[in-house]
Formats: sequence, structure tokens, C-alpha cells
Amino acid sequence: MAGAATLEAVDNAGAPEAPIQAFTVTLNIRRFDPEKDAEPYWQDFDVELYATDRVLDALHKIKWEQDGSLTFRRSCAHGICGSDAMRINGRNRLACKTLIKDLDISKPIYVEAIKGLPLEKDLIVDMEPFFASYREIQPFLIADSKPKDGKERIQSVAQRARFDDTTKCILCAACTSSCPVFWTDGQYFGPAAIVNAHRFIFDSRDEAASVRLDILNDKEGVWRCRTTFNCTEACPRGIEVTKAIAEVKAAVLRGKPDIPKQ
Amino acid sequence: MSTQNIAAPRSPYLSHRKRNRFNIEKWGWIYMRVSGFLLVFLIFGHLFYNLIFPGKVSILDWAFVAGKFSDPLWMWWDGAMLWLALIHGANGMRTLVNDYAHGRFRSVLLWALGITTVVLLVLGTLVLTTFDPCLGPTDNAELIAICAAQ
Amino acid sequence: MTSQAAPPESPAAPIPEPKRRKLPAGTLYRGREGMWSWVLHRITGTAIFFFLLVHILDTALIRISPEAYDAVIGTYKTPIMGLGEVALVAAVGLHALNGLRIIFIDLFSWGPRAQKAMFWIVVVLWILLLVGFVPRHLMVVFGGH
Amino acid sequence: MSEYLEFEDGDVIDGVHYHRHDVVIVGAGGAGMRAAIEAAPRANTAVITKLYPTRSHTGAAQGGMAAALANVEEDSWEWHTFDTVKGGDYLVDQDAAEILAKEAIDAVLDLENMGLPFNRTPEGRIDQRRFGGHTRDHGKAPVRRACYAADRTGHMILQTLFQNCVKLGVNFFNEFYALDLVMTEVDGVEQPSGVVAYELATGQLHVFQGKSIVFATGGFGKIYKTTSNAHTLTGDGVGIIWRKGLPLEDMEFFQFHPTGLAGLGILLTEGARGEGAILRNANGERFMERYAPTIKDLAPRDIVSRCMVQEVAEGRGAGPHKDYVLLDCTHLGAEVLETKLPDITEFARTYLGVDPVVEPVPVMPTAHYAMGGIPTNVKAEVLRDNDTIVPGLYAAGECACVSVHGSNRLGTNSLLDINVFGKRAGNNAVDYAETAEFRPIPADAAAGVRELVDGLRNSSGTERIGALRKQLQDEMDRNAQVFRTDESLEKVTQTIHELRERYKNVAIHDKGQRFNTDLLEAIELGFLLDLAEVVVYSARNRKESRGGHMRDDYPKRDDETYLKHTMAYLTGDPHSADAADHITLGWKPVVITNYQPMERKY
Ligand SMILES: Cc1cc2nc3c(=O)[nH]c(=O)nc-3n(C[C@H](O)[C@H](O)[C@H](O)COP(=O)(O)OP(=O)(O)OC[C@H]3O[C@@H](n4cnc5c(N)ncnc54)[C@H](O)[C@@H]3O)c2cc1C
Ligand code: HEM
Ligand code: SF4
Ligand code: F3S
Ligand code: FES
Repeated sequence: MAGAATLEAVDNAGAPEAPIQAFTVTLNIRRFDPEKDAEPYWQDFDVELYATDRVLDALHKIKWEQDGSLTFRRSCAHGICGSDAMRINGRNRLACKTLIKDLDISKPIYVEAIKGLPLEKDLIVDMEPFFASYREIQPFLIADSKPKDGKERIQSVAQRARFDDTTKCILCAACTSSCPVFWTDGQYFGPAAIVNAHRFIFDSRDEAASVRLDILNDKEGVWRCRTTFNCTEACPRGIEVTKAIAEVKAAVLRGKPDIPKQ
Repeated sequence: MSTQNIAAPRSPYLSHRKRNRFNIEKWGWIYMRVSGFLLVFLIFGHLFYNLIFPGKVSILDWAFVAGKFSDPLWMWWDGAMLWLALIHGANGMRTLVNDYAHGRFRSVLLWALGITTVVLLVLGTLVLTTFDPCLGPTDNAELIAICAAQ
Repeated sequence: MTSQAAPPESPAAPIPEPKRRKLPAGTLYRGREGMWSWVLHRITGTAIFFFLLVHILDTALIRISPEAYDAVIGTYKTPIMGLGEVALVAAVGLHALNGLRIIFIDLFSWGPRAQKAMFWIVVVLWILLLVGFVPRHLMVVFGGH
Repeated sequence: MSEYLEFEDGDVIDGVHYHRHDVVIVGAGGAGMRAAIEAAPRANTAVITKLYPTRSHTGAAQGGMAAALANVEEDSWEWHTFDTVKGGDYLVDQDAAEILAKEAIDAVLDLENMGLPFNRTPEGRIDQRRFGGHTRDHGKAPVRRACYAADRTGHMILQTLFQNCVKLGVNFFNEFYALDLVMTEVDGVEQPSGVVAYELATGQLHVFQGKSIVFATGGFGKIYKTTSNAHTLTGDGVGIIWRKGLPLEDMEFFQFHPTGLAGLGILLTEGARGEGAILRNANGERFMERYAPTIKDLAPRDIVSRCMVQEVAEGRGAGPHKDYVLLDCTHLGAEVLETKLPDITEFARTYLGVDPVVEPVPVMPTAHYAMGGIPTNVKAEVLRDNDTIVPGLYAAGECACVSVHGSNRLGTNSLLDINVFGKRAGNNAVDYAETAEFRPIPADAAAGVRELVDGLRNSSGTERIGALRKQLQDEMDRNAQVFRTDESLEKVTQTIHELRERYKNVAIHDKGQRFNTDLLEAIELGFLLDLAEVVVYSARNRKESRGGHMRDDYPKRDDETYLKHTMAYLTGDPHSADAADHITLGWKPVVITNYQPMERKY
């Protein structure tokens, strides 16, 4: 994964037959319990881990063996559900997709909640503002005309490929909460909402591109993006987020998206 | 602390977004790029002429500028630069203010920014258009001739 | 929930007492080229803006009287202001080059993908610009006469 | 009546929130949201879900969704029915399988019309690929039947359904854990009247009164250690039904997917083999040729898993410990891998550091899918026994057992199942709600859950949740996995019993109200233990090998005795020592229409 500080290169770390060698890794976790703490604070935990373990495994080990009150979201454990976006060593990542071997374990691993959304507890933030932005861009196919033969709508391979990248989004919020513009006041629609708008604006079957372009041609819309690329770096699905935003900007300027005719 | 007196989680999302017809953001965005592109030539031309071309900072004095301004090319050059750069900069500062200042503080800053910009635009334009090169000494022969003719 | 009193402390397996650490609120976000170039763009843009305000005012003196203008401009001819001019050119240079990078990102479909490379090109061009300008300028400033 | 509660929607009485909705859906995975899309426009609908809808595990499904569209080659729904029946080793209810195969076509078209971005053929129609066990003309050759979107079909389905729920303004209660079903006695029979849920964010209890209630809570793969299932798939819904004394069907049939990343269980879709990938043992031999000469690597999952385990058992496993086989994709080329199987390519790279483009990927079977669950009829109505329905109660998706999967589900049939039967559940739930009345809610509806929650929160026990769960999962992997014997099942029965005892003494660290996931994990563990017990108990009782249930000590299928569904009931004291004291097993006949059981050869 791009940007991982690969300082601790462990031989064969990837292969399942890697010699079983455990390391003691220190995790420094930013904790907050709304029922007890006025302010968040940092807490260290030492955990025995293998190079192939993920940060999520480390969190689980802490929760299951040391301190059950450590609170975080997770579900699928392989980067597909978008539950566990968090800031690991200063960058937004999915805990379940960040391997210990890709981190520098000679220093503590810093883990904290994603930024810009209200902190609820430990690594959990309030996702409502995030989903509210998502809902605002009308993230669903709008197509009143029915396919003639009552079957599927026809879409060419090229047209399908046009918006493939942005269909991959798992709504993990890693991008939006990495965006310096979003941090300022939380009013910016944010890259995730724009990515999901892109998904439909550039779908040849959709008939409401202009509606979404209008929504995003807003004070808090695409124009607030300052191309800082944090979103693109953060996206665990490898979506070229900034590029998608640039394409939406271009579509607003042209008044319509640039979709292959065939 | 008991559960009752902590702010409720999941506070409803307060959208401050208002949609208004005319959208300054889009035009601002376009303007930043167009003006930025033009400014590259204008500013580097300006810097080159003023700092490098004469060879010496010491040359930069009233006479030098007066000589420059009496040439319509440089007058238009500096005029364009004034307008493009000041509006570019002011619009950029507006973005910053919108990002980092909130509430009343924001409106105060925005007003201050707007007034400053307008005043300076007017002032700068007046200086450029009503400038009288014969006001002071010069060793530019052409200028001397013109001034003498007045 | 009102009907539920606070639970009594339980003697269950002990939770380690948190070792509270004094650390800044959160860590600094470790952005990459894109973020840092934006930070620099903001800082340089703001700096140039304030310089421009002053510059318009001092240039306006030209309309008042040659003496006033020369008096003020004279103060620019100190070594300190000479260094200031270096800073100005550096700031304008960086802002301008990075501004072009941003325009390319927006304008061309290959832009976003090339942004990191373009950032380093900006840095190189900027250094070349300064190498061309600074020694010459400093010679003029400090060479005096 | 005084023992019933009078309330308005939104009331808070004694710290419990009360809600009233015509249709209450529990679960927002594929099945739950498909039901919601039918229900929401016609009735006041609430969806309770313990995860944000897009976090549901439907999103992890990769390979595809079967439907005989015949877009790329000749196909028919009859062939699909036959494959489903045969794939399920004839334990499939054939009337249900027919519905599944017939309605598949509309289910796919519905999704496309809702916006799902399927991969396309050069003509612009929905593309289809091969998948295990799907054949043309009753087993002649593999057929292209799986409609897909790269290897993200489930992700696209989940997103598309969620998008349409947003469009319809469906009322979601996110991060609400349903923990109990409220039953009210009407005419001398217990009838469902609502659901009790725990709000994660605040720790408060909510009672949702509903005329119809739909369970769509997904599977319970977390009873195993090596599993493709999410941490949250703890079978809460199935467990709730079980604790209410309603039966569970065919619980012994759990599917082990052949290609999980070795050691991790993360799934590599069968679509990889559909695209041409090959399984090899340590000698590089394509061993499936020996076991299933006709369709080789595309044999159904139970067969492939078994063959893999056998290869390893016989010493032909690869790796230093000879404990896995290899999935060879190298001949497919980077192009196919990057465009048609991008996600699994990345999984292998990220989690094993193995690049499928250049080297084969270590794989082993991983616990994947519960064929069994809450018994329903083809209208998705939950059954109280072999044929009596529980009026107003519906179930769909992995938590339900219709049974279209019999003893072994075919790949791509589950995404189909959640759409076809999710839709049916939604429709029938509304139809029912339109004629029915709300049943009164007993005044102490939430008492049971409060007791459970407070009991755990205030417990002064010493056992750790993590330790108990780990032991359960390890033991299930060791003794109730691909191969089972009476002896191994006996062993794991013992363990489960011990764990259930120790569970009474479990402690949690987090005593707070807000986002107390510690507490929820303890509750989930309770469900896991209950379900594991039923799985093992049912498995011991079926002394034959069929589909996903492979008994080493009874390697033959026995249609004489066992061509019938297991029905397990909770009777007596659930905490009694011997499972036999509180589980009663019964049988339910299999519906056979067109296809008489035959030997299963591929
Ligand atoms: C890795 C993987 C790959 C797969 N690939 C394929 C494939 O290619 N083709 C195919 O056909 N099938 C596939 N399957 C199977 C299929 O994806 C699942 O069986 C199906 O998605 C289950 O859908 P569901 O709606 O029943 O449950 P889920 O999607 O699991 O949803 C369960 C829902 O219930 C909610 N819930 C659970 N408990 C509670 C509670 N107590 N209170 C409130 N809400 C609750 C959850 O929040 C969630 O929203 C795959 C499965 C896996 C694991
Ligand atoms: C020399 C040529 C210049 C170029 C090519 C240029 C280019 C740009 C561009 C493209 C932007 C938009 C950045 C974005 O949207 O993310 C911008 C922003 C800005 N510019 Fe310039 N500019 C130039 C000169 C100037 C000058 C002279 C000033 C000062 C008066 C200035 C001040 C600013 C400010 C304050 C911003 C806002 C920064 C932000 O929002 O982050 N620029 N510039
Ligand atoms: S665009 Fe990427 S980072 Fe952003 S929400 Fe979607 S998947 Fe997450
Ligand atoms: S991080 Fe933010 S500024 Fe733009 S490029 Fe991404 S949205
Ligand atoms: S747990 Fe699902 S994305 Fe990490």
C-alpha cells in the first residue's frame, strides 16, 4: 500500500509459513470515554504480535486480553465493509488492511479516531454528518424511461468502464476525514459524497446528472476541494478520488458529463 | 458523570448549506486559474524588468518608475497586474477566511477584505491613469521633451 | 436510562490503570506531497497578498511627490529589504509554479496521476529559479556602491 | 388489559423507548434491504440493524448471482433448478428451488434497473461467468450463469440496495441490536408482536411494535475460527428465534468454501476457478481431475473442500507444514486478474504477500455459509413446526432455511436467495400488515433483555469473553469442520457444555452505557454458544454423509433414513447439562417434485 513506512522488513513475512516470531509492539491509543473523561487522552498498550498481523488484530488482542472497554467498530476484517477507518501513525487507514510489518515497530504505533467528525468514544466517531452529505447528492440511479424489452438497460463495456473506479467506494469515510478542507468546519460535502455522485453522474443509464451537478456546484460543493490529495492517499479501495472530483468539476463547467457515446 | 448530562450522541446534522442561484464559487475557481496563468507572465516580467534588467536596485527610484509609467505598455501591464493579482489574492484570502473564521468574526474579516480590496483597486487605478510623469526629475530625454512641450 | 443505577464496581479481571500520556491533542496528519504543497501554496499566497497591499500603497506615493516616493523606496535599499526581496521572489516563484501544477491537475486527465511528479518538478524549477536570481540579486544588494 | 402497555410511537416509559411500525425488519444486509424496498413504499417500515447497512456482510460476496438469463449461451431455469437440487445433494425443497430459479431472472433485472453496474457483454447486456456446480442440460458441461460485477458482486448489490433505500427514505435504526422477539398470547397461541433492541450509542432499550416482523440477520460463521464471515456474524437473529422455542432447520449443514486464504479464511471467490484458475497439490497435480472428471475444479464446494482436505491428509499438501493446497491463477494473466478479479488479487497481495499473477496462492477450506436456519415456507413465513406458520413473522437470507440450498449451497445462489426471498418476505409482510392489527405489547416486554444486559454489566465473574470464544472456535474448527465423526462431535459437545457453564461466570470490563461493545460481544458469544450446540447436536444425529455434512464414520449418503430435514427445538431447561435434555430433534419431509435422488457425480 502506498505510503506505508516499510522500515521493519521481516523476511518472508507475507507467507503463511513464515517462521513464527512474535514481537512486542507498543500501541499508543487515543482514548475517550464520554462518561468519564472531559478530554481524550493517550494510553499505551504492549501487545505480542506477528509481522503478518493487522492493526485490527492488535486492537482485538487488547480488547480481548487486556482492556475490554477499548471501543472501535469493525466487521469484515478484510477491507470490504468500511467500519474501521482510523488514523494510524498520522494517516487514515483501515485497521484491518494495515499490516504490522508495514509499520515501524521500533516506535509506538499511534492509533486515533478519524478527524473532523464528532468523537463519540475511543475510536468511534459519529458518522451521521458523513451519511447526511452522502444522502444529499442523491446517490441512486434516476432513470424514468424503462428499457424497451422489459429487460436490462443496454450499456456498453466502455460506458461501464467509465465509472468503474467510483463504484468501489465502501463509505468508510477515510477520505472525507483526511481532507484538510473538511476539517475546517465540516460543512464541505467531502470527497466521499462527490465520489458517489460521480458514480451516477458518469453512469450512461442515469438521467439526472444535471441535478447532481447542480447540487455540487455549491458553496460547499466541488469548488471547495483544494486538490490536497489526502483523500486519494487515504482511500483503501484505491479510488482516484481527486481525479473523480476533477472530472465532476469539469462536468459542472461543461454542463454535462463526458461519457462515451458507445 | 452520568449519561444524562453528556451531549446526546448522534446529534442531528445541522446543514448550513443554502443554495443560491448565482454561484460565485464556480466563477471564483475559474478566475483563480485564468488570472494565475496570466499573472505568471505579468509578475515575472515585472520582477525581471524591475530587479534584474536594470541590474541595480539603486536604479529603482521615482525617475525609473515615472519613465516606465509614461510608456503605455507598462501602464497597461501594471494595471492588468494590479487588477488580476489583487482580485486573485483577495479571492484567495476570502477562501482562507471562509475556512478558518466562523460567525461574526468571519463577516468582519470579509468586509474588511472587501473594502481594502476596492479601495486599493481604485487607488492603484487612479495612480496609474492620472500619473503625471513631469512631476519630478528625470534623465529620460524623451520625457523631458514631452514635459517641456506641456 | 433512569431506572438503571450506576453499576457497582465489579471485582472482575482488572483493567490496567491507564498510563495517561501528555501529548498534543491529536497527531499531526501525515499528508504527502499534495497536502504539503497546498500548505505552502496557502502560506505563500497569503504572504504575497499582504506584500501586495503594501506595495500598492508605496507605489501610490509616486502620485504624491517624487521625494516621498524616493524616501520610502530608499528604505528598501537596505540589505534587510534585499533579503526580503529574495523571500518575495522565492514565495512568488513557488506559488506561481505550484499554481501552474494545480492548473495542470485540473485541466488535463493525466494531471491527478502526475501530481507527485509535478510537485518535484516544481521544486526543481523553483531551485533553479532561485539559483539564477539569488546570487545576482545579493551581489547587487550587498555589492552596493 | 392491564398487563399490556398503552403507548404512542416515540414514548419513553420507564427508560424504554417505544416505537410502532407496520413492518419491522431486523437486519439490513441484502435480504433485509430487499425486503425494505418492497415494504417501505406501501407501509410504515422500520429497519433495525446492528451495523450501518453498508457494513453488512453481503458486501463481501464476490463471485456473482445466478440467473438463467442466457445472455451469453443457452440456458434455462429448469437446468438451474436441477443444478440447485443436485448441488444440495437432493435435500433441497424442489418447489422452492423452482421459484428461486424462475424468479432469478427478474431478480437480476430488478437489480439492474435499480442501477447495479453489472459487467457487460460486447452487446451491452449483462455478462455471465461460470461457477461451481452450474451446468448446462443437467450436468453436461459448465454453463455461464453467474451475473457479476468484477469480483465485487455482493458489494454492488449491497450498495445498490442501500442506494434505493435512501431513495425511498427507508427508516433505518443503525447500530441497534435486536436482542429479543416479543411474543404476545393471542387466542391461546404465542404470536409475535414486536422486537426489543439495544441502542449501541446510548445503551438504552427500544421496543418496536410491528404487525409483521422480518428477520434478515445473516449467518453465524463465527462459531468457527477459520471463516470467511465477519466478526459481527454471530447469528443473533437465529439465536433469538431459537430461544423463543421456535425450531431451527438443518443446522448441521455448514458450508466450507474451498478457497479461503490459508490460515486466514479470507475468501477467494469461486469465480477465480470460474475464470479458469486451477487447484494443485504439492506435486503440482491438478487433483480435481481425479475426483470430478467432468467439471473438475468447478465441482460444488462440499466436494472440492473435501478433496482438498483429503489431499492434505494424504500428505500431498504444499508448504513447509504441508497444510494447504495451491490455487493457480498464473496462466490467467495480469489482464484477467486485474479486470475480473481485482479484489481477490489484492487480498492475496495484502494479506499473504503472494502475487497471484506470478505465483499460486495458498488456500484451504474456510467456514462460509449456514445452509440451515430459521425454517420458512416459500412465502418466507416462519414455521412453528413442520407446517404451521407463525403469523406475521418472516425470515429471509442466510438466517432462513427455505430450503433452497439443501445440504450444500451452490455458489451464487445465496445472493439470489436474498433477493428472491427478501423480496417475497417484504411483499408478504406488507400484505399481512395491511389486514392485521397490532398485537398488544406486554408491559414487561423489555424485562428479559434488561435482565440479560444488567446481568452481564453487573456480573462479578472472572471468565473472559475472548478466551471462551477462542476456545469455542478452535474446537469447532478441530472437530466439527469438513470431516466429522461421532467421536469428534462428542468431544466438541463436551467443550461446548463446559463453555456454556463458564459463560455464566463471564465478566465484562466496560460498565458504561455509551458504545459498550464489550457488553454486546458477551451477548453475541451467548448466541454463538447456543447455535454451536445445535449445530453439533444435529450433526451427531445425522449418521450419513450428505453435502456439507461429511461423516468419516458414515461416508455414504443414506436416502432411506435421512432424506429429510432436521428440525431442532429448544425444550426444557436451556441450561441443563446434557444437550439431550433441552434439545429435541424432529424430521421434516423434503419436497420432491421433478428430480428423484440420484448418485451425485460430476
Ligand atoms: C466472503 C463471502 C463471499 C460470498 N460470495 C458469494 C457469492 O459470490 N455469491 C453468492 O451468491 N453468495 C455469496 N456469499 C454468501 C452471501 O453473501 C451471504 O449469504 C448473503 O449475503 C447473506 O445476506 P443476508 O442479507 O442474509 O445477511 P448479511 O448481509 O450478513 O446481513 C445481516 C444483517 O443483519 C444485521 N443483524 C445481524 N444481527 C442483528 C441483530 N441482532 N440486530 C440487528 N441487526 C442484526 C446486520 O447488521 C446486517 O445488516 C458470500 C459470503 C461470504 C462471506
Ligand atoms: C504568479 C502567478 C500565480 C499563479 C499561477 C497563481 C495560481 C493560483 C491558483 C491556481 C490558485 C488556486 C489554488 C486552489 O484553488 O487550490 C491560487 C490561490 C491563491 N493565490 Fe495565487 N497565483 C499566482 C499569484 C498570486 C499572487 C500575486 C497572490 C497574492 C496577491 C496570490 C494569492 C493567492 C492566494 C491567497 C490563494 C488562495 C490559496 C488557497 O486557497 O489555498 N497568488 N493561486
Ligand atoms: S472514496 Fe475511498 S476513502 Fe472515501 S469513503 Fe469511499 S472507499 Fe472510503
Ligand atoms: S483531501 Fe480534500 S481538498 Fe480535495 S483532493 Fe481530497 S477533497
Ligand atoms: S473491518 Fe471491514 S473494512 Fe476493516
